[in-house]
Amino acid sequence: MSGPGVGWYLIVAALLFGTGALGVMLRRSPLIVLLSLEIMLNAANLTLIAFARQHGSLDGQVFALVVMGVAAAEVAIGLGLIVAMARRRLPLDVDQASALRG
Amino acid sequence: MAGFLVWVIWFAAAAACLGTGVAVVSFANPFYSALSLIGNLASLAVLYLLLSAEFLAAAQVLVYAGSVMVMFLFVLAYLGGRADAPWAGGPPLLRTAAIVAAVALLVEIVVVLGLAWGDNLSDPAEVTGAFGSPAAIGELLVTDHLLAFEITSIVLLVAAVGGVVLGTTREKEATE
Amino acid sequence: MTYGAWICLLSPLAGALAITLAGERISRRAAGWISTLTTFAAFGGALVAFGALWARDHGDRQELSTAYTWLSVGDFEVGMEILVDPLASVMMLVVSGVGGLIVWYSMGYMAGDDEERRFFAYMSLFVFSMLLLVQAGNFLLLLAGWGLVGLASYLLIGFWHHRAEAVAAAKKAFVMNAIGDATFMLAAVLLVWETGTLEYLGVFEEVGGLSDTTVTLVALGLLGGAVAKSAQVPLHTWLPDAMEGPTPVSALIHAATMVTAGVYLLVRAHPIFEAAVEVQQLAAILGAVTLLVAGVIALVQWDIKRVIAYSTMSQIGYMFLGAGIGAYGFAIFHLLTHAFFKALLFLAAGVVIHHLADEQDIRRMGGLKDELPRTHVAFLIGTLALVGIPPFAGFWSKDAILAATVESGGALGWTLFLAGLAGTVLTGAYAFRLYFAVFHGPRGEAAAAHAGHGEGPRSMLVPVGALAGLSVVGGLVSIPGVWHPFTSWVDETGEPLVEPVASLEYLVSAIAVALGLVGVWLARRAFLADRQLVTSPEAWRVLEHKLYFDELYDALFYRPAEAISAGLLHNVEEPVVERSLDEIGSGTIQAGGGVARLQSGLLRSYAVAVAVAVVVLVVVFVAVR
Amino acid sequence: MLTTSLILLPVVGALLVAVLPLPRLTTAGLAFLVALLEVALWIVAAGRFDFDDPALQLGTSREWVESLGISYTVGFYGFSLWLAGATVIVCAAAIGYALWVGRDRPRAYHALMLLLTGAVVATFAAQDLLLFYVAFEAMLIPLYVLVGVWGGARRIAATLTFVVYTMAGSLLMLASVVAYGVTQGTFSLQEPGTSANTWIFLGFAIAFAVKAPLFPLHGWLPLAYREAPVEVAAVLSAIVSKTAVYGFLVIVLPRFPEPVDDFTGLILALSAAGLVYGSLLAFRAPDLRGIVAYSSLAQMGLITLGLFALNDLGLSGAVLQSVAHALVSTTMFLLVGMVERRCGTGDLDALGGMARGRPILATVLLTAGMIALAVPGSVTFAGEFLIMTGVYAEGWGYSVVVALAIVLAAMYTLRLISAVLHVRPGPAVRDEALDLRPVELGLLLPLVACLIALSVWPALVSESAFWRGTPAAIVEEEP
Repeated sequence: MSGPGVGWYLIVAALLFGTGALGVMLRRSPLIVLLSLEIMLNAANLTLIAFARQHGSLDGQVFALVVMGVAAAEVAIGLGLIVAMARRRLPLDVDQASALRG
Repeated sequence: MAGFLVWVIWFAAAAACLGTGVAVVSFANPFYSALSLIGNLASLAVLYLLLSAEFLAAAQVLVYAGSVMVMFLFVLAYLGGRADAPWAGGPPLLRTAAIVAAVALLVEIVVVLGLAWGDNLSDPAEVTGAFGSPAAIGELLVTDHLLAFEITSIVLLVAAVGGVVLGTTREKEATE
Repeated sequence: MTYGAWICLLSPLAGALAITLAGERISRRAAGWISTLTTFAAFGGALVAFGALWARDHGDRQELSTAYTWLSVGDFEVGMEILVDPLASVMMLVVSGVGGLIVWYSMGYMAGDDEERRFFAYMSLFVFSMLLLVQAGNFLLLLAGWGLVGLASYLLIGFWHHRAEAVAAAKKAFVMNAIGDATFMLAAVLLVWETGTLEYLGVFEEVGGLSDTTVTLVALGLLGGAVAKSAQVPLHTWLPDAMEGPTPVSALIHAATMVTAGVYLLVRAHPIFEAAVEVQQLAAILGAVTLLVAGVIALVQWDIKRVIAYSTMSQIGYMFLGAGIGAYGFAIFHLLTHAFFKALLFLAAGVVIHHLADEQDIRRMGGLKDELPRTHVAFLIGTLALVGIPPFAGFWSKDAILAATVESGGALGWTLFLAGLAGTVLTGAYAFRLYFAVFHGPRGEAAAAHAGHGEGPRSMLVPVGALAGLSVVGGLVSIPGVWHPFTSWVDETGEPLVEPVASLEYLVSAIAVALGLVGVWLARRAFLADRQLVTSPEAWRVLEHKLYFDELYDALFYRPAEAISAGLLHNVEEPVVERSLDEIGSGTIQAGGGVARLQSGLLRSYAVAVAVAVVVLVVVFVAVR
Repeated sequence: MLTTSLILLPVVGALLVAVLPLPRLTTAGLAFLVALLEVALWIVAAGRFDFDDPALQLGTSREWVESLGISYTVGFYGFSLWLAGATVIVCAAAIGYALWVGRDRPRAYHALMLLLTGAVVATFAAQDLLLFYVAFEAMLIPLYVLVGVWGGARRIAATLTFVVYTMAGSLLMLASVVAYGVTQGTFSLQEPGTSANTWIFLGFAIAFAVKAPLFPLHGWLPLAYREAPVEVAAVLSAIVSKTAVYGFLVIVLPRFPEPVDDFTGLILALSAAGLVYGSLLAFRAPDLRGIVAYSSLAQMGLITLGLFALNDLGLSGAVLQSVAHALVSTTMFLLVGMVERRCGTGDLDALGGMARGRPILATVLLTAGMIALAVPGSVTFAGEFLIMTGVYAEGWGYSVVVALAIVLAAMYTLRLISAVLHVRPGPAVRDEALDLRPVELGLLLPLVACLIALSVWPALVSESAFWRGTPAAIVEEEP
């Protein structure tokens, strides 16, 4: 394999993951939190694929595919929740959604 | 030469990937964030290609950048121009703790990678052209990973139904 | 033979059940008849058993009949069994015979009471319990009867449950008896471990092999039960109060039968007491003390029934004396005659009380001799028998006991004898004080108010007459030097330790009768001079307070117990146990509050927490690897 | 199979009661019918039971979690059959009383009562530690709700304290169950094996001591017994406390011989203290429920004395006394409820004089009271005598304490009887307050009849409770 070794990809994935995690931890808009989560998932995917390449086994890629599916599901639910919140005229702010009450 | 070209492509893709990632997190307007994420996904797809995961790269672009992000944009459009909640607030130490935790995670990852670097990561396996092809992945999906595949499909179905339920206006609420 | 005994035992129970279950479906009169007839049926059964026993050879007069195993664990078994032997047969006859007469009398006495049916159910229950007590073939069943008579006594003393004094007296009687039951139970526990059985015959066989300590403890436990049940010092204070019950109850339970159960126990368990001589002597001493204490207190009582109650205590003191020195036959003989004349006295007093519409204060009586001539005669017979004037019943039995004390000899024997003689003087004095106050002199207030009411229904007078007859001739079954079928019959169960010769008995009798007459003369003189027997005001006050026993127990036991209870409630239960709970509760809630602050609902802080946890876990995994 | 049916019948009944949309009265009636069927089923079981056979009978065993050695094993020994019998009778009476009183929300109420019945029966039948634990806990859930929802004014406090105490005990027990099962390799109580681990022993012992309750772990008792609906208080004191007895019998005593040996002195001392303490407090309690509650504390102390006498006499006495106390306590609690319904209060000062014109109430209360104070000749007397005799082996002092407690029992029980029945009517007793109605009598009469029958023949229980060789019977000394 020419070009950068798998380690470089992993470093990119780590940085990406950290960025996403910061977004999840710091942002208050649920939408951006969701987007940051996507970044974290993709960072994980990148790791999976990198290791798949390293070991020459496709299992990692299949895993990444499954993660994609789950991510899609999560987005569907997350967006549904956000829409429901907006409908009830609740503030779109995760800090204010702090009580388990309807 | 080819190696150099790969390095260039890799570098460009990685930089785009990280830049758009930071952009996603830092834009005040979710709309811009969402657009940045599309860029992020696209650049990731390039990295996948470099890792000989052609099918996944295609899926990334089609499924993620195509459908999922379109859904995002629809929702954003539906919600209209809401001002985003600000960055900070909440418990005073939260911000510091978050940054410290993220940095610590990064450091740990690097340390762990470093511990394993020399042994395993230097010498990737030889692969054929069929590696990462739809056919190969498809075969694995319906043989070894059939259960994961089926469960994923059920999860997706449930999520779809859940999304519909969440999105539907109940009559009682509608009259309120 | 035993079927007669079983009939004797069960027919009063059947009567009690029938009255209870029938409730208001039967008339009050019917309830009375059921009770009376079942008691007489028991007497019939007792007669059958007695006859069958009589017909047997000497030495073979003992039969155990087991219906089923009442309680058993492993090898330890207690049967539902009755023992028919001479002693038991005598007791059966006394209980069912005298009991029958008294229940019959009650039909007249209680007529018109609100809850007559309940009364008769209780009476039948009592007769059953008493028969169980005397027929039981082992100590546990004896204890069962022992407790059930206590229960019946409680129910009957408190029969007029709207009167606070009656209820208090009933409770007192029950609790004091419960103390006796408890010591009795402890004795039984010891017997189980030491002899492996509770059956009389089995226990008596083993007694010889037991250590002195064990035997003494067992005997003490049994004596505790006997003292409580028979109202002997120091557990005697319940008996005078028990006079709150209806008069037939006093006659049946607190004179003729239940209170003499202690004597029965002393005789029944005589092998144990003989093995623990000190305890047997203690019983005799307690009897002597009681007969003196009760005698002096009786001198100052104003309540007609209380005087008789104290005389009961005193007479049982004589029985304890007799049983304590080993004159078992005489003790039981006195029990028999006492049952006759004391029941007679109570029932005659009942006629007086009934006539005067529940007036019991002798200061308001007087001059009833002409108003109630037949009762007067009956009461006089009873009083003479009580004092021990020949030829009435009490004379034969009491003097026999006194002679036996002399025969037993030693310092103890002579002391007991002197106490008995002193008791004779006292008996003559208080008995005739009562007799004169009620029947002689000018008419009292109450007597005047109720003049011309008649003596009462026949159902009351016939039993009184029958008992009067028995009080006259009842003592003739044992005449020293002539014949003694009764005592020799009882001696088959309990071989006496002392047997005075006839000449000694004659001598003692002469002294006792003379002293009794001295007492009568004292009473007569005081009555004619219109003054009391006790003239010193200080002595009067002490006696009026019954030698301060109640006050003493109140200060020694009741109030400390109450104080301890209250102390535990206010100092342990409330502040420690219940509060500790509050502390635990509020502590939990506070701790929960602390944890809840972490659980703020802030999604982002959760995310941070997850991140931190991941950091920590990775460190841990790396370090562990 | 029969045992399983005994467990499942009330559970299925509970589901039916909860689900079927029946009218109030029919719902309660259905629950009562199920409870009666349960009694009938128990009678069938007792009929099939061979009282001369020391082995586990009517048993069923199924693998549950094979890899962990957990099984569904149920069945009865002599003593557990009697305890189960007391359970079904008491529960039937309690459900009948609830039907008569007409508790609110009958579907939920009766479903919970039936569930409780099933759980208690399951506890008495369980022959696997984990199954025992599950049943033991399942019993608590309905109790929490019953006390917390249908209780008196301070029901929340009562429930809270009850939860705190019992949960603490339960968690200790869970830890012990797991530790014992893992070290032994099986959770089955049918497998032989003992443990010498003091900590595991203590976990069990404390859990049972809380449940019984034993002095000084009885902090939940006064409030729970006062605030619970009377029939729930009856079930609580009558049979829930007896699950602790069962736990001692099948787990603590046979499985931990050495720790039991070490702790016998302490437990006996605490039991004796509790016996006197409960009796003294009952003597001072200002209300009916207080007296009955503290007397239950005293009785549990007495039963534990019997258990830790560690001989045939004491153990059989404890079982006999458990059965007798279950019946007596239920009768007393139901009577208290009936009096409270008539007078609106259980304060002794406000009561009195109820005997006049109410002969049935007076007779039943007197009978039950006399059996409660162990009048000689009654079944409770037989039980106390056996315990007293058994515990003598551990020290004569204990026998003396039991004797003292008999006197105290007479004092507090007579106080209760007199306060209700005697002297003049109290301020809360109105003339209209009726005698016992036929239905109430119908509920009490079977209980009293059982008591009297057992008084006539206590050997029925005492001689069939144990045999040598039964896992629970520890026979050391014989008189």
